[in-house]
Amino acid sequence: MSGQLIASIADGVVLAAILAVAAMGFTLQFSLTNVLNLSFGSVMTVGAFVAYLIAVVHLTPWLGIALGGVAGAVTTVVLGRGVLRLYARRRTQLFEMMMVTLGLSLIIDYTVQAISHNNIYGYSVLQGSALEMGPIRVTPVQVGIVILALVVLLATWGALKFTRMGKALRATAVEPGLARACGIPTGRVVLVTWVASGFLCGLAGVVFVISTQSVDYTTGEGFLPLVIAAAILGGVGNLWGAVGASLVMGIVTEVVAGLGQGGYSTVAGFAILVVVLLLRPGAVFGGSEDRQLVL
Amino acid sequence: MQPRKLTLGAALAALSGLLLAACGSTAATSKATLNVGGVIAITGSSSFEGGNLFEGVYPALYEINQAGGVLGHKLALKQVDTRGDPADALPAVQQMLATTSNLVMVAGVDTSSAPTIVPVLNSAHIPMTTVAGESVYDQSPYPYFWRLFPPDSANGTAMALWAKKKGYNRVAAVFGSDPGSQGDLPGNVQSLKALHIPLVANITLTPGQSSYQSQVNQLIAAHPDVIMTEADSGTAGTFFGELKSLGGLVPIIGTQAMDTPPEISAIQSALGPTDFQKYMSMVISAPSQVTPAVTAFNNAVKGDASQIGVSVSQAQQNPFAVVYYDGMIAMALAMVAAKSTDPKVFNSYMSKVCNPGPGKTVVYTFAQGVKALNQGKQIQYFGASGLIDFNKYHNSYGNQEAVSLTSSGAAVPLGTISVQAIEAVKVTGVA
Amino acid sequence: MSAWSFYIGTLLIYFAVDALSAISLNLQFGYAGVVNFGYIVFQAAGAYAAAVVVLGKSAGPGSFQQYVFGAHLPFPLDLVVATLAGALLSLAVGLFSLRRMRRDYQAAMLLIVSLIALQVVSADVPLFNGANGLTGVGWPLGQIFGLSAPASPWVYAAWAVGITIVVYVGVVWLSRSPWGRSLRAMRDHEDAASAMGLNITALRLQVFVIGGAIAGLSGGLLVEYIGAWSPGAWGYAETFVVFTAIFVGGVGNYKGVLLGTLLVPIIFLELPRFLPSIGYPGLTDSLQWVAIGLAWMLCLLFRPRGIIPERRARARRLAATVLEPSPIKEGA
Amino acid sequence: MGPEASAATPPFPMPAGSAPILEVSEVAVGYGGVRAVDGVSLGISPGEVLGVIGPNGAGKSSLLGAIGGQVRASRGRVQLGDRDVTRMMPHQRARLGLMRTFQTTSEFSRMTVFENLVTSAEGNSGASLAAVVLHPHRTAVREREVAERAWSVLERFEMTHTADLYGRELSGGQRRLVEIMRCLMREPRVLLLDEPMVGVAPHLTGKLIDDLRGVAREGLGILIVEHALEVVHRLCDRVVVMAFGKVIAAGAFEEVVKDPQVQSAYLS
Repeated sequence: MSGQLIASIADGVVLAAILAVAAMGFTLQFSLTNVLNLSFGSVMTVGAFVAYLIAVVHLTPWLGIALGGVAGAVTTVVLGRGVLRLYARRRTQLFEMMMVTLGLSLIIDYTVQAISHNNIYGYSVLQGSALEMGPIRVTPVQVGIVILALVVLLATWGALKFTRMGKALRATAVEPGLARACGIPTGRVVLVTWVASGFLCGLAGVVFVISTQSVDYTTGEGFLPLVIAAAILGGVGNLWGAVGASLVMGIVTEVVAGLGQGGYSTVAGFAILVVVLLLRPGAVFGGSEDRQLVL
Repeated sequence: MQPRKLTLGAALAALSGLLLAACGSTAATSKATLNVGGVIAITGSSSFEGGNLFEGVYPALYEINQAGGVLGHKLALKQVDTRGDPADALPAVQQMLATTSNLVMVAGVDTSSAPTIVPVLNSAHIPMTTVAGESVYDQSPYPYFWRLFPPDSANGTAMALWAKKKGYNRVAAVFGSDPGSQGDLPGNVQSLKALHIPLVANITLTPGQSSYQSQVNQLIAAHPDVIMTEADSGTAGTFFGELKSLGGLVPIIGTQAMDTPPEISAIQSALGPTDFQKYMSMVISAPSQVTPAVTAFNNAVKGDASQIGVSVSQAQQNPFAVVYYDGMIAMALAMVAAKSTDPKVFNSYMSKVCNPGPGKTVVYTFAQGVKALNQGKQIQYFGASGLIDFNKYHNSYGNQEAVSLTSSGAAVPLGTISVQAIEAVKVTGVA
Repeated sequence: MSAWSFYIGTLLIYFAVDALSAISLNLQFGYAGVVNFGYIVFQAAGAYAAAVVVLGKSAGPGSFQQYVFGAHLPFPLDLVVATLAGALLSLAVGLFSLRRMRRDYQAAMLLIVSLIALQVVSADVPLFNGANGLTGVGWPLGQIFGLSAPASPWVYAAWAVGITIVVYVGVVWLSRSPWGRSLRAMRDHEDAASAMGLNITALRLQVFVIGGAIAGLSGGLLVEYIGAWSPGAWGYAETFVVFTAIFVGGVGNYKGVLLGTLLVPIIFLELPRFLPSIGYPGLTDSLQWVAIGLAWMLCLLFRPRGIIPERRARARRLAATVLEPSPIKEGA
Repeated sequence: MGPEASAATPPFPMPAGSAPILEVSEVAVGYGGVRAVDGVSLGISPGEVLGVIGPNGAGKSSLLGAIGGQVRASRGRVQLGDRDVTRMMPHQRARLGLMRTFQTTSEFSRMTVFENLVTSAEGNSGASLAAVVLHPHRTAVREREVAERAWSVLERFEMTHTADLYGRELSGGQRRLVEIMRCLMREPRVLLLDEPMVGVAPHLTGKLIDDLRGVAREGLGILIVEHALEVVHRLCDRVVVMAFGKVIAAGAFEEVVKDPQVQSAYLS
């Protein structure tokens, strides 16, 4: 039985890696703009479909991964700069902005549905035979996903910590007014954030479908609640927190699935969020209502 | 208050549009087109059911219209989307009943909506040919209900019998939690019990998960020698892809529903063509020997390839499509035999034109049937799916067969499970 | 025309059910500012509850359908149970999701609740028969008179509309009462409302539970008419249709909300059935959702308050009973 | 940490002769590692106006939050009259007569001024669903009384012409006034004002100061956080100076502004 447990934990780490890539992108976006972006999942879907199309024309899947990320970045910038700004100019409040992103996600999802004829497309790339280590059985691509997540984590962390733009971003996230007053070009900071988080979003979409081996219009939307939960659980804007929360949620999900309760596995992941919320609301929901929109 | 007036105006305009559309469609002329309602899930999680229907009904309509139609009337399909949800299906069907002139029959009614919709159609005197698998219709009280298809439980039993015949004795059941997939499970599980075949794992897959790795590992740990399965194509693709990557492939027996184009392409893509042929088999309604009916069906699919969303060979392979095709042809022949397009008249002719009997002329195509009827003969339509013999509950189904598919999509018959053997397995009260 | 009569009767019943949803959401969102993105779950709870207490005892595993709490309750206990189910579930969900937190977090929480509930019910067959759902639900009130719901849509419509009118009157009265005023204060500025002596937690929970009770009732009404209920009927997107109806009609104005209900879930969603189908099967449906999304976005951009906006509550009415002559009259 | 912090706090001279209506002792507020308020003690007597001044980030608003209940005090005690309110919710404190305004204007923007006032009144039956449903007659009577009071408050501040305007239709100064009027709907014992002069037109400042003095004379204690020093000078009986979460000086305005510690805090 403990072998099963170890195997489930390993599976959880793989799931957590996918989740972490998305949660990092989400938390980055959220901490700066304060918009709880419900169209994040739809952008993941867009990235995944781009990667699928690359596979259809028989180009290397690596290109698909890169272009999926680029597609995510482009879509996010268009949405952020084009649409959300339009609403920001109309003094749409923070909370209404979330409703706007929800509308966007409906539009994107069902446009993708219309274009994809509501079909599910198989996407089997980079699969190889399994490696066996005791009770753990993983495929090379899963190991690759975990490594990718680590690389993304270190790269993002490094960029935030050591580059000028990273510092500017953190300053703007904490105190946008002050940052602007100090001469930080907040507009450019926001743009860079859209690009970076959008890239991570698209990337997460591709990684997700590499794992599921199929893509359809609900791909990202179904995954989004886990992403939001991980980002909130980890503390908004907290990169390491997002990764830690992803690990907890991934492992719990797979352990519950491993116990034969597949239907309840995702539920268990969310249950953690609820429990934390019940026990220590302050720890998770520190922010106040006065946060302002930064676009 | 300008905006308020504007919107009220818009609302009124919309309403009058509604009424106009209704009036327009009730104006009937002689030899008008007869409408067939395709009441099925076209969108939503059961949207594959719509594909199955179109792949069978459009070729049938093509063949009938090519042969001059029914009593001079052309036939057309009106798609009605149930979204696989009775709450959506009810107004959709009532709208169809209200606005469709010359509605002569309905094909379809997906499994989820059937309990709500079948009584509605029955009381509107609209005959329906359906593949809804619920066992409640094994003894259907509805005279306008016709099923040329085994109930889900029979398919589950046939799978168990096939496993016994192959000598498997560690079975794992892997079923999706969607309504379609859950249909076969109880019959399958109970039959295994009745046949004393141990079920070593019973795994339910919730659709839309990022990975089923834990379930795969659980399955491998149970060391089954065969997997029985049905799940929607996305879920099945993910699960079997992971099963293969993790080196856990054993022979797989799929239900009838796994022999449909989206499922086949998903699993083929997940397993690769070689392993697909090696490991995957399905238990389906036994295709008949190549009779003229089969040729006619194949030709009709080819003739109307533009209407169906999949390749010709995929549609020809689809066990659901062929049944929808047969139902349609049989119903059309019933109209010709009754010399009436009034459902109240021709409904009772369904058994008369299909069931075998002394002195009946066997016909394989619509054109043959019309010709024989015009000569005053009694006919028996022998369908592309084989013999049709309705019992008093308007159910007809025959032997089942295990098949595998070559990489080119051709079926390789592996063995037959007779309907007698299926009925001999006592499975009680399953859906 | 009898087919037409059935169809219109059904639409009227759906209108009544949707109107109940919209009224309830408007109380929660338009008045109290609580964004219940999980609304449909509470309707589903009522529907399942009504179904199992009408269906009778479950025949157990392996049978045609299985469920918990099977019973044969007579009218009006079926609808009472449905209403209570919605209210109790709201209470349970409200207790953890309505704590002091940002409104966007709260909305996201409720959306997540909606998705979880759908997954649990779909996967857990012994609960409410899983993804296949429950069928064969009857109409206890109708059975007293020997009527069945689908066969007598107009009788059922009168019944459903009657209930809706009662709820409408009650909710409008509550909304205009001092309590409704407190809700609006909470909506406009939570911290200030609490600093002015309003117990925000209690108000929010009250409005959530009242809304949930109405949702449960509407679910009970719907399931007794269509006779079946399954996870396919309560996808999370259904909530957004009702929200769109409120946005279009007018947030905070009940007449506007009724108009929105007529325009969005009834006319807009039914109209495409009358149009010739375009493209491949299912394209119309996709485009319809895109249109809902667009309507949603445009409403937020151009008419955030809807076609019939919230009414200004003039002081004159209150003042007239207090001061003669009212200073307002002098000013005006 | 505690003892040093309290030792650094200068003893606060209570006005002789009257018991304090509000007593804050050793209150601390922390946000994830940062101490916004670090062991502050002060008291207000009925009829007294106490000013709290200090540079940006000194913890003035957090202190107000801790007294009003919007922010949780990690340590210390807040006493209103003879009641310990430290663990109470904001609305409970309000019902005991502890009213406050906010740094950013907090009028109910989609309600009329009249409604703004009525909602905040003592005995507003809308605060209780049970009262509204079970006692409609009593509710109607209360509503009438409350409306009467609202009119008298509006008249007192010469704001009756705005009764039917939405909160969001008011000028900045009017919004401030609405907030103060709202507080007075309850006959407060203590009034906490967070920068009430921001956005108020200069020619109205004098009137507002007079009004507030008039309110104080009726026997309630006012604690006011304000940046404009001349306002503090004219309005406050005593002044507390905060920096880095601590009280660094207290006393009459003229005295504290001369304090070198205060001057260096403002200059830094």
